[in-house]
Amino acid sequence: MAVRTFIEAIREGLAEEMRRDPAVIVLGEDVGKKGGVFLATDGLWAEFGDDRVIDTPLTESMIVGTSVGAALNGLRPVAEIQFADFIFPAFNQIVSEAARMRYRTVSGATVPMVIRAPFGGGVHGALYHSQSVEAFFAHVPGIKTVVPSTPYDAKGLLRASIRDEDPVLFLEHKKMYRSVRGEVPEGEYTVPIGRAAVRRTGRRLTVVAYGLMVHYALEAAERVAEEGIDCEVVDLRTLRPLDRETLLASVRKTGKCLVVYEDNRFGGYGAEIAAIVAEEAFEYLDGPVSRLAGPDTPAMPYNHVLEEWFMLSPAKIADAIRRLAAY
Amino acid sequence: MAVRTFIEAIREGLAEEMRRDPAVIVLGEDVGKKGGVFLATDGLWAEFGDDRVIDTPLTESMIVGTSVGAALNGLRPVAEIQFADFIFPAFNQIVSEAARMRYRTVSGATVPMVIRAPFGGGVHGALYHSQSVEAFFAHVPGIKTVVPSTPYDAKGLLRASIRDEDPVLFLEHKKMYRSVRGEVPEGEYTVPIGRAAVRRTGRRLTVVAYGLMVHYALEAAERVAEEGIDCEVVDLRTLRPLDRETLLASVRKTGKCLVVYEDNRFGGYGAEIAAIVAEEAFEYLDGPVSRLAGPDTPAMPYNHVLEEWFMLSPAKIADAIRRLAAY
Amino acid sequence: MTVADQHGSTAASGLAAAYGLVDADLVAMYRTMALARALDERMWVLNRSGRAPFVISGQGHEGAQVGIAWPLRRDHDWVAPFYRSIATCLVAGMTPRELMLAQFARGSDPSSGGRQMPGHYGHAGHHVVSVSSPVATQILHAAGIALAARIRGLDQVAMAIMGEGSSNQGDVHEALNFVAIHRLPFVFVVENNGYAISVPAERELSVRDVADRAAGYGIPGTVVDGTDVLACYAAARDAVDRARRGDGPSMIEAKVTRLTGHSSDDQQTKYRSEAELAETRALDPLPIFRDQLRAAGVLDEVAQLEIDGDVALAVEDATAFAEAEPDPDPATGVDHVFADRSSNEPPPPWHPAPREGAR
Amino acid sequence: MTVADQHGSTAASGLAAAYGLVDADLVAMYRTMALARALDERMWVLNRSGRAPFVISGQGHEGAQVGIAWPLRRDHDWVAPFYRSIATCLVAGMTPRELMLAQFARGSDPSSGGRQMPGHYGHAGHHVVSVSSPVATQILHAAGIALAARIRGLDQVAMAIMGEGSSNQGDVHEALNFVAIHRLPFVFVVENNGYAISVPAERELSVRDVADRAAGYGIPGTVVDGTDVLACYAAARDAVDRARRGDGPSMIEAKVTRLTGHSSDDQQTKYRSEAELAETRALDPLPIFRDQLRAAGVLDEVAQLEIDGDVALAVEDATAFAEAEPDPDPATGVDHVFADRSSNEPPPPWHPAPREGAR
Ligand SMILES: Cc1ncc(C[n+]2csc(CCOP(=O)(O)OP(=O)(O)O)c2C)c(N)n1
Ligand SMILES: Cc1ncc(C[n+]2csc(CCOP(=O)(O)OP(=O)(O)O)c2C)c(N)n1
Ligand SMILES: [Mg+2]
Ligand SMILES: [Mg+2]
Repeated sequence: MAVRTFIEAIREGLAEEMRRDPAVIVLGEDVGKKGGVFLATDGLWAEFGDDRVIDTPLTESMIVGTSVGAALNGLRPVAEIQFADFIFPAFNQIVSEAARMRYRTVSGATVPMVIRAPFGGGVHGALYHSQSVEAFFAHVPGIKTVVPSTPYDAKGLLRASIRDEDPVLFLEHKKMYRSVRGEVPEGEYTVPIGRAAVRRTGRRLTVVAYGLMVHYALEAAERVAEEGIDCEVVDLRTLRPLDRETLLASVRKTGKCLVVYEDNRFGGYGAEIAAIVAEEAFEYLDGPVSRLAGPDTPAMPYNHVLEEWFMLSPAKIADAIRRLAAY
Repeated sequence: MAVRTFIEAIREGLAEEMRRDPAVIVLGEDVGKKGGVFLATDGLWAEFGDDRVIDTPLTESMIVGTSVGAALNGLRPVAEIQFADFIFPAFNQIVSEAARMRYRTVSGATVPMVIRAPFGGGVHGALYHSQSVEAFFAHVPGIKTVVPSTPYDAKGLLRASIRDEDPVLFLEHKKMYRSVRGEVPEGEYTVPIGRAAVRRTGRRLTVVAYGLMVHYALEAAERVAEEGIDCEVVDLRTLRPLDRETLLASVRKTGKCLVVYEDNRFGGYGAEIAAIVAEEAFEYLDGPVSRLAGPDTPAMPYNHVLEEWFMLSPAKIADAIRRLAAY
Repeated sequence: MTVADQHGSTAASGLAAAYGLVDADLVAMYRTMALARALDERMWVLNRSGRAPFVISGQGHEGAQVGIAWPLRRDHDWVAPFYRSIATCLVAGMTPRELMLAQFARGSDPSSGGRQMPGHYGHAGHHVVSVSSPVATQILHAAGIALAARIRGLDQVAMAIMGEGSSNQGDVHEALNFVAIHRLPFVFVVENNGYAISVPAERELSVRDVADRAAGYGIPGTVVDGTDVLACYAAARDAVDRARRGDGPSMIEAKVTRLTGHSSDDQQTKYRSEAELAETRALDPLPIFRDQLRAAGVLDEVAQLEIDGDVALAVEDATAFAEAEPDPDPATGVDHVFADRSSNEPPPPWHPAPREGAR
Repeated sequence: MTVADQHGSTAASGLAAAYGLVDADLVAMYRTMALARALDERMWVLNRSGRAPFVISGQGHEGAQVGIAWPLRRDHDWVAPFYRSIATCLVAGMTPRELMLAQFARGSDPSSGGRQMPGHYGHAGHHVVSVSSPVATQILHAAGIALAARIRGLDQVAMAIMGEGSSNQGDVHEALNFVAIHRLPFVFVVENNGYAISVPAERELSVRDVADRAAGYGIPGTVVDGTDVLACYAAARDAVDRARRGDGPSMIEAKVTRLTGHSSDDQQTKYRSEAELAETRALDPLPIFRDQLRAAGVLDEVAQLEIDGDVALAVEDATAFAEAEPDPDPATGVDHVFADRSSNEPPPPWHPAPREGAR
């Protein structure tokens, strides 16, 4: 199998889906000649031309709103929001329109479309190029939220998202684009939406994570393993629909659960995970469902000292694991 | 003490603050001559004139964005969003701008402003005049979220919100406007932001709620009291900053916690409450932290049968109490 | 398409001929307006008698709506209307029964299965984009539809319609900029009735004519009198033809009058004087168009009575039919969130368990 | 205010007199442009040598920025700039040290205490609205500032500035409609450099001149050549005067050139040809203005060398000063969320405990 970076896997997934299905188009700011500010769409414009790779004006509500319309009229748009931080001008089109079209037409009208957005911090992106936005969208019925953590999953889940009959928000942690590599098979494959993966098996404690935090959690798990703490690491992969079975099976086995997320702690996505575990695995718990997350301040300062203070790290996760394991 | 409806208390609170402080202005769609679609601002235009009661164009981003600017230049704007469902076009101005101005200027620039918005269902409002939006905003550092449940609190908390140095989202459950009455003292008083209220004391189980659900929870508590189930009902009043002490003291006492909210269950505000209780009151729990909330479908259909299916009710809450009490 | 194409009746008065139509077209247009009005009036009666909690209506807008929608190719072109677009939806092919099913929010309502408020029509087969409440969003849907038409090589035109108040929303700016850059087959229609609920145009709109904004996007903009049905038709025909030819988008602003309160929840006497309301009634497009057709000899007493009778029957039928239809089954509340029901979150424990096989 | 007002030096060449200025004004304008450029160039050097992870710059925009900001009353009028507004911020009163503190993201950075990316300036005392990254939002802040000025009876003018790409955002439409309805003391400035990152104007903007959109709001719009500093000045003076007189808002579009990549993360050769980049360099406003002043006898060799020397010293001083300042204390990370720190959520357990009394 070929080894690919995270972003290469995404680029290949896009290109292959565009080759397979002429209904797939890509649109967004700078996705054409420049190939995207992270080069996720590099080469697509040269291969597919102006009609299918559209450099849009700098207007996010338009990017999403026209994608809704294009999907209504037979296309499968893959919209890029340049940074997840800039998705908010499109909030109304996503939440009120894309996510509700099927429900409000009793499936008469549907919008198969994908919104890709780089999110997350640790790249000197400061307050507006670092945010985690998943909590806002995973709360909304009618849109799926996918957060891959490996090149294999990125490609397979992107394919599944493009083929899905409903809108999908596809969040890519930008710090992983070039730093994470992995094997990606040659042929066509998909990774089903809505299935978590157990990345590491263990009996003492379950760490639940997604995106970059999966890697940090695995690193932390290695560290504490040397101290005899045997962790299981669950990579959610899809935040909605959630794979409750895998999540709950793991916690019921280990009896302890640490939810790790980079976003602000209060009201973040991990709160839902913690709440589900607390309610549905109550009898199996032998320690409090714990959360380790970003501080409740706007994410995240530019200055590297403050950025480090904000960001989670394998060391911080290892500390939290030790504390919970010792409970 | 005078008895007032919920909306009368709000109207009086606005008028009195405007009399007290010439920096307070009101702006929004139809807030002038018409007095607001719910008449929350009725009479203000006649008393304070065009300059301080501004009928704006039908543009929510503008309403919030100009409020941010007006606050930067010495006013204390109270913006009305006609229905909370229409706050999404202003999402970027609220989340990226109002809530971050202080942080990104190390308190050099601040935006004391209030956004009032009627929310919630049970009024034949259908998908776009019924939504609960608190989860989106309570997650955001830098803005406070207040949800009063009584006329007394509505007036006192509105006063406190207008006087607050930071942006406040003030959510008013529209079903309560005319159906809820209560005593409101004559003189000037405020209710501090960030303090929950125990509305009913009990030892067997804690029900946590806010807004209309407080009333439904109290009604449910009465019903089950006849069956010998003695509930405590905590009214959060402020969703952020959260009064953890009152919340946790109650659950530590009763050992059981039911969180009730009208919004969609998945990723709703109650998830954070459940997560906090599960983590910080773990040793006191003798039943799973339970949540009773709206189904995970777009809120909420117009047809009365589907609306009833969606909405919580005292009966549904009483059922959930019984189940948890029996645990 | 003209009625002549459909029915072969080719008599054309001078009036019809001046617009490239036949008399039967004019009569059909009138009938559609009369039908929209009669349905609309019935909805208010239902509301006042407690059988319908909410009404929002197109009274006063019907002339512009019928004239402007008429040049669209039914089931081929697309229209993204708004909550006053009752006559537009009739032109697009929706039936009185379908509109009344929405009013009664029945399970068989094709617009939304009773999920949306009345007035929020939609019909996939007729290419009527589902109306949502947040205003102006539909302009971007229509823009995307036009984009897809271009990319897929279909010769469809997409039309978006809204009020002048809504045209101030940011989405309108973003949409017009985009369709103009790509010269998409797109028509933007503003039904300017001088109010956004209670706010008069001078407080919600910085120019007298929304059409003046077209130049800022490099596209043509036209103002038409919404009581002049055939002027509306001509303006729309030109815009639709231009779009279909590949000459790009344009804007039409029709000056209309809102004959009712904003909705059944609104008391317009609070912000509109008696004198103003009286003037308003003189701008009702229905009698104006009727008188025009009578004067041109297109419509005579007999034909008019026949139409009135037909319309009354259609309203009766639609009302009786829709009222008798069942409410939606609560077990279907969880459907239509995702294509695959297994993607739904499991319902909270208090839910009535959905019945096996229920959809 | 003119330099003459400040320093009493009243010599006025024909050039200065034609604009109602004195020579010292022109020299001060030139000095500000040169200073902005030199600071900007230094930031790139810092970036290329690994001492600053990110730079975004105003090179090519300085002529328009200085000319347009010049008529504002410092510390009284307001300006809501964007990330290229380095020269604007200097005119508004920010110092080279302050700008460099932002570049190095030091704790004492007055713009944001090191929290924001470089280029995101702000200064409450000088009435410079904090720049945020989501583009175009500032136009509404400036509109609200103008509204407050009107309500409070202050004779302030509010100016909002952004690129042409950003001017397509919905917020711009909503803001212009609002300020025009209320005839607020407001000036909208677009620095049109023909690109939004890599996207050329013809793909992001449906008209050649953004100023053509002004008419759609019923306000005046002017296009100026951004290499003609004094034309920029004159246009802005007229707009500011008009606003202050109570005659309402207006729009100025300055055609400028982006001399650098979009930012230090951008490789512009990927989408701009060598030929185009060469043309671009001929539109650098700095030598053009310098030559104009030399030709008019306002600036001689000696004065120019003196300015160059001053500027170099100022850049040295600012860089050395800012680089030596400490990073922010991590204990302050939780500050400035709310006025009252007790309103903050308690930090997660892994946080370093904030030191007692730390702010
Ligand atoms: C985004 C949004 N904000 C507010 C509303 C509430 N609202 C419904 S209709 C309306 C006025 C619309 O005025 P206009 O566009 O002129 O259309 P008209 O009703 O006059 O035909 C308002 C404010 C809404 N539906 N959507
Ligand atoms: C809402 C939003 N979307 C996207 C971006 C990313 N972005 C930053 S600058 C820029 C281009 C701006 O172009 P223009 O307004 O013409 O200004 P210029 O940089 O050319 O001076 C983009 C797309 C952003 N900052 N904000
Ligand atoms: Mg109107
Ligand atoms: Mg530009």
